[in-house]
Amino acid sequence: MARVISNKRILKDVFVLRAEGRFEGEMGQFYMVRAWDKFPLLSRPLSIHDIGNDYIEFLYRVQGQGTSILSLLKPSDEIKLEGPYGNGFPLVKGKIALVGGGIGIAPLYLAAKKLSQNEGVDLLDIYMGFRNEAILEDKYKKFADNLYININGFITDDIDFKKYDYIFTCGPEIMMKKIVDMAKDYNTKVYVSIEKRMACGVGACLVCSCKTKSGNKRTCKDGPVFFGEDVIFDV
Amino acid sequence: MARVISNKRILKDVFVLRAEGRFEGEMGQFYMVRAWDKFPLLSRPLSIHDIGNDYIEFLYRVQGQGTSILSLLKPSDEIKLEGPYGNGFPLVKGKIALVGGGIGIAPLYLAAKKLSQNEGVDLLDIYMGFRNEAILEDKYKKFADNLYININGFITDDIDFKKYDYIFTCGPEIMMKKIVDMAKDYNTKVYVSIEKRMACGVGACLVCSCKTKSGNKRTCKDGPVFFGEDVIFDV
Amino acid sequence: MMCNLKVKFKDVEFKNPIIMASGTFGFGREYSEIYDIEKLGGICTKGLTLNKREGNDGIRIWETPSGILNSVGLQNPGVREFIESELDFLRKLDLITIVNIGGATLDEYIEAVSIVSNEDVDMIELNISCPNVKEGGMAFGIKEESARKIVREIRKVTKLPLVVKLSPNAEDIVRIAKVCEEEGADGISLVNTFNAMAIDIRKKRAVFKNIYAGLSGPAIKPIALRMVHEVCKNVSIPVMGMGGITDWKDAIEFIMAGATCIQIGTANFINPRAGLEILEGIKRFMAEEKIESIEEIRGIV
Amino acid sequence: MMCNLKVKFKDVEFKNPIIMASGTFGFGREYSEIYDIEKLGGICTKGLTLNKREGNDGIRIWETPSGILNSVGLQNPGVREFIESELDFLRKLDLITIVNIGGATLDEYIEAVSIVSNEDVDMIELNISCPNVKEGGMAFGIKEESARKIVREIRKVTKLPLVVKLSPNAEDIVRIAKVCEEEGADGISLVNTFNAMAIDIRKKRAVFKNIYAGLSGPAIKPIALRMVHEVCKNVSIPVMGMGGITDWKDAIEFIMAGATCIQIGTANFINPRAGLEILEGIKRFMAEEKIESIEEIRGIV
Ligand SMILES: Cc1cc2nc3c(=O)[nH]c(=O)nc-3n(C[C@H](O)[C@H](O)[C@H](O)COP(=O)(O)OP(=O)(O)OC[C@H]3O[C@@H](n4cnc5c(N)ncnc54)[C@H](O)[C@@H]3O)c2cc1C
Ligand SMILES: Cc1cc2nc3c(=O)[nH]c(=O)nc-3n(C[C@H](O)[C@H](O)[C@H](O)COP(=O)(O)OP(=O)(O)OC[C@H]3O[C@@H](n4cnc5c(N)ncnc54)[C@H](O)[C@@H]3O)c2cc1C
Ligand SMILES: Cc1cc2nc3c(=O)[nH]c(=O)nc-3n(C[C@H](O)[C@H](O)[C@H](O)COP(=O)(O)O)c2cc1C
Ligand SMILES: Cc1cc2nc3c(=O)[nH]c(=O)nc-3n(C[C@H](O)[C@H](O)[C@H](O)COP(=O)(O)O)c2cc1C
Ligand code: FES
Ligand code: FES
Repeated sequence: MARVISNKRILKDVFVLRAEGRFEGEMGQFYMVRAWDKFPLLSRPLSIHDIGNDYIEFLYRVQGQGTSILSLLKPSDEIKLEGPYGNGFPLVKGKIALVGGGIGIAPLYLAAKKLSQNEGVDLLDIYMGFRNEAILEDKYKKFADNLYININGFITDDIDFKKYDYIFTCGPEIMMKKIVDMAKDYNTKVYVSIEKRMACGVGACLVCSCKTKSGNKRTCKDGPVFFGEDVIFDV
Repeated sequence: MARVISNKRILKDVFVLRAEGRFEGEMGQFYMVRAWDKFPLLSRPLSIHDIGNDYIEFLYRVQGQGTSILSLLKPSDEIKLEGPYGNGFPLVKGKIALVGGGIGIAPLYLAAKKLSQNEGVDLLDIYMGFRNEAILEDKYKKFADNLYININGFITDDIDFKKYDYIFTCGPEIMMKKIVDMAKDYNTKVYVSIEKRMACGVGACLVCSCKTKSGNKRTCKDGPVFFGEDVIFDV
Repeated sequence: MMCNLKVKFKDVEFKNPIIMASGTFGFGREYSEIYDIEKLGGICTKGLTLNKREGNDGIRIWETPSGILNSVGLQNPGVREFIESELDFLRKLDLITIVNIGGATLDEYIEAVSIVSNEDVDMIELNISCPNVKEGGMAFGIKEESARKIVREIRKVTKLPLVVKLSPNAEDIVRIAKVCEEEGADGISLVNTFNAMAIDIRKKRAVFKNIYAGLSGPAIKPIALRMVHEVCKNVSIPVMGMGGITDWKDAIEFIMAGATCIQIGTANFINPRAGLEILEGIKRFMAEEKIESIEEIRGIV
Repeated sequence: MMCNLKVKFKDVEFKNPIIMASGTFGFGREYSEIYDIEKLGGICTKGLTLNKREGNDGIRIWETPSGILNSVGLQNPGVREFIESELDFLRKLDLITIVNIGGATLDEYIEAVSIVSNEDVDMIELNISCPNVKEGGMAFGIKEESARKIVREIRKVTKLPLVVKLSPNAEDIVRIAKVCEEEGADGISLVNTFNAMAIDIRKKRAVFKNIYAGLSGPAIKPIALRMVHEVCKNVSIPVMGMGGITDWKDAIEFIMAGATCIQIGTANFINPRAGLEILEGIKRFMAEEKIESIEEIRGIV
């Protein structure tokens, strides 16, 4: 049980929720979140957006029942957080691009923060694609060598693949698939963060299967970060 | 949909909730109350405690799931009220006693208010029995010729039945039954307010049956106020 | 765009497919004080038996997660008193009146249906899923043979459109639906409540005097929807689908599963205007999806 | 007061009656990272088949009011790989290990059970309620005859304590339980998931590739409890009860209905420590009610 410190609306349906406490978690990992008793039944997986000594932050978009309840939370309300779960992004070196589509930018903030602190990272570029409106540009800018924003277009068109050793991406599957496909022509390794419906979140129930070239993997435990070329996308 | 004006805790588990709006309702009638979407499923019946031009008030004790949710409501929160339902107490004249046990005092406040305004009411005494601690004495006192409080005993022992033409009572069945039984020796007419689990609240589903000498009656529609001698008590 | 909400259930025309389920809407009077119930498509009456019944003793309702258990036990005034005191009111409304008939023995059913069949009612819903019915210790709606027998006998005594209401506790709901079709039923309605129970752990006894009671509400919706889908795929007569429908999305699911009409029961207790709001929601959905007639989506899944 | 939580299920001693249900707890590893799972009574493994299975395509989980629909489709590594990679871990724990076996054909079941029976496991749970099993197009657990056949054959190939897991979709769950008893099963567990469905109304198709999926969770509890009660009243072998148990009060209800052990499935997804908290709650209740041994309340209703 944690306490909400703040829950700020930054767009009509996008919020940043900060909760109090000393939490663990690496970039790309997630928590199973709930702020209700038994209804709705399942907890909601949310990536760690940011983490500090005495707080954790989630960036989320209101989607349905669960996130609507979250959006109503006020400071000092209680929230239940189980985690951190999942593997997270690898702590790599070299030239890196982070590519987020829509609310998929959520885990990339902690990734940017961590990578920018990592010795041996020579270049850290951030690409963010949005529909209608950009968010949190200033927040992300401070860790980026270059920040590219695309509104209503294809962020994939803006990427100069040959510049990068690694791309970490999170967003619509169609976007991630395109990045994986496009990167094949270069020596760029792509890591994707996959979203699947989850129940246990810990790897026990097998409802979050992601098809990969080496069979079904558990998105919650073996992922959510997968090596892009291994993933057999649904789209 | 109404707005909560205030929701004051007056004992550990007893609250007075005031909602904004112009509501209808007579003494002894009730509303089906909910402050949630579909979970829990049913609305909760609560007697009208007080009603004014631009507000309605409920006095309730936290019992389980539904009343717990009510207890968390804050000013400006939304609450759904369907009603007024039920028959209510008859507007009688003469010498009257109102007898409440525990949270059963809830409907008697509006009753006291209305009866005290009624010409031809010669005597209006109020009896309230509690466990551990009395509540709202001052509030009730202003409409009473005499206010009798009993803590941890039997309020029924305090009543001088021959003084009254009518007794209106609400509280534990065992108490109401006793009053009905004791009043038989006098010329005192007893009206009891019955509590039964309800679903529709309007008289359509027949889950709230109260056994009476003339067959099953719907507590929500034919009651909740019954002529005491007609009721076949469960206890 | 004008959406056409009319549906034809066998030869009966409903102005829209929304029907209030038996036992949750009384005989319409009470809800008519709350809103204009003539906007609905139809009403199923509270289950009627040949003679008046006082119903069950003890607690009759218990809340469960997203559901309710009820044990009303067919409290009703009997068919004659219904005809005397309630039918006129219903007949004057611009609504299809469906009379729900229950009973304890085959003879009782036959007599009750015969009496109702002389009256001006639109349809009979034969409730063969009532927990108080005894036939070799078994409800008529559990086993194929007893279902066949009762539908056959009832078909002989009524010319009114006859809908048979199935129990989700049936051994094989598809088989029973087919048997009803074979015996001349004009339609099927399902599901009635699931046999279920609750225990009062402090009192160390069952909550209900009858021990078991009937579960309804959103909790059962996924099972009810599956049963409606199975039955619709296997019979040619029209189906009224129900079980946990609380909003227009649920209603559309049942229609897409193949239901011609849908019935709303427990949802009335969540929101007395549930029927109206579901109707409005269906209209909105049809407009958004450019669906002109419900026929376009019925049974699409 | 010391409460005695030990239960004997046939000849198997559990230190307490709390067992994690098949398919919701993997092979115990993941939850063992979260809490001390040796406090529990036992674990049922994920359903195993003779050979590795990848499970179903498409969406595998869908939330419903107070329930979930799942369509995992028995994804598992196969019995041999289980014995190779998972059994050692389980065997080292102070927990009763129950191996859940599924299959598509009778031969598959027989071979899988035979292989497991050579290993040091405490119990077999025979899952005859898996939706992917074919026998004349019917799951083994729906009809009495097919249940009888499989239990009879399995009984011949294993000396391990054998619990048969029943489907709530069974035509007559009491009959099937009796048949299992007659054929030598050492116990019964129930219920598995209810056949159910959901429709994506915008996409105008079923949510699941298989169309139907299995409903579990609090929504089904009142029905599951009734079935457990019915079965307990009609067989003499012990019963493991489950279906929607989410807190200690639910657990006590199942015990009062007659269950010797209880299994916790979906509740693990609401709260990963559900098993522990249920155990603590039962202890508290027993102390409050001055119940020294669970035997005092088992089957009291
Ligand atoms: C590993 C992971 C990390 C995520 N991180 C974020 C994040 O940082 N910010 C953010 O806004 N969203 C994130 N999501 C998506 C987020 O989990 C869903 O938007 C959320 O669960 C929707 O819940 P709801 O009750 O509002 O919607 P509903 O549609 O009412 O949910 C119904 C059910 O479907 C599930 N569900 C619905 N949409 C999704 C989805 N896209 N992914 C997974 N499950 C879904 C819900 O969890 C719930 O079980 C993440 C998803 C995963 C798998
Ligand atoms: C006509 C009428 C008027 C009432 N007026 C008041 C009032 O003014 N103040 C007040 O504090 N209480 C009043 N009650 C009792 C109140 O309705 C219950 O305390 C309340 O419903 C409990 O709900 P819960 O969710 O907190 O408890 P839970 O035990 O979680 O409720 C579970 C279910 O049981 C029903 N239930 C539980 N206890 C009762 C009960 N005593 N009577 C009826 N249904 C019950 C609930 O409505 C719900 O459907 C009245 C009851 C009736 C019938
Ligand atoms: C309180 C109550 C009373 C009911 N009485 C009857 C009845 O008399 N006859 C009948 O056929 N069904 C009866 N039912 C069953 C409903 O008509 C309906 O089949 C069932 O509740 C499932 O639908 P729902 O989930 O929308 O409520 C009753 C249900 C409830 C909740
Ligand atoms: C995701 C999931 C997977 C399951 N897998 C199996 C399985 O492999 N074998 C089995 O016998 N039951 C399986 N079940 C059924 C459960 O063991 C249990 O019988 C059912 O969920 C009802 O209990 P509950 O409501 O506590 O979950 C599974 C249930 C779920 C939710
Ligand atoms: S959510 Fe249970 S295995 Fe991934
Ligand atoms: S609550 Fe429905 S008739 Fe009284």
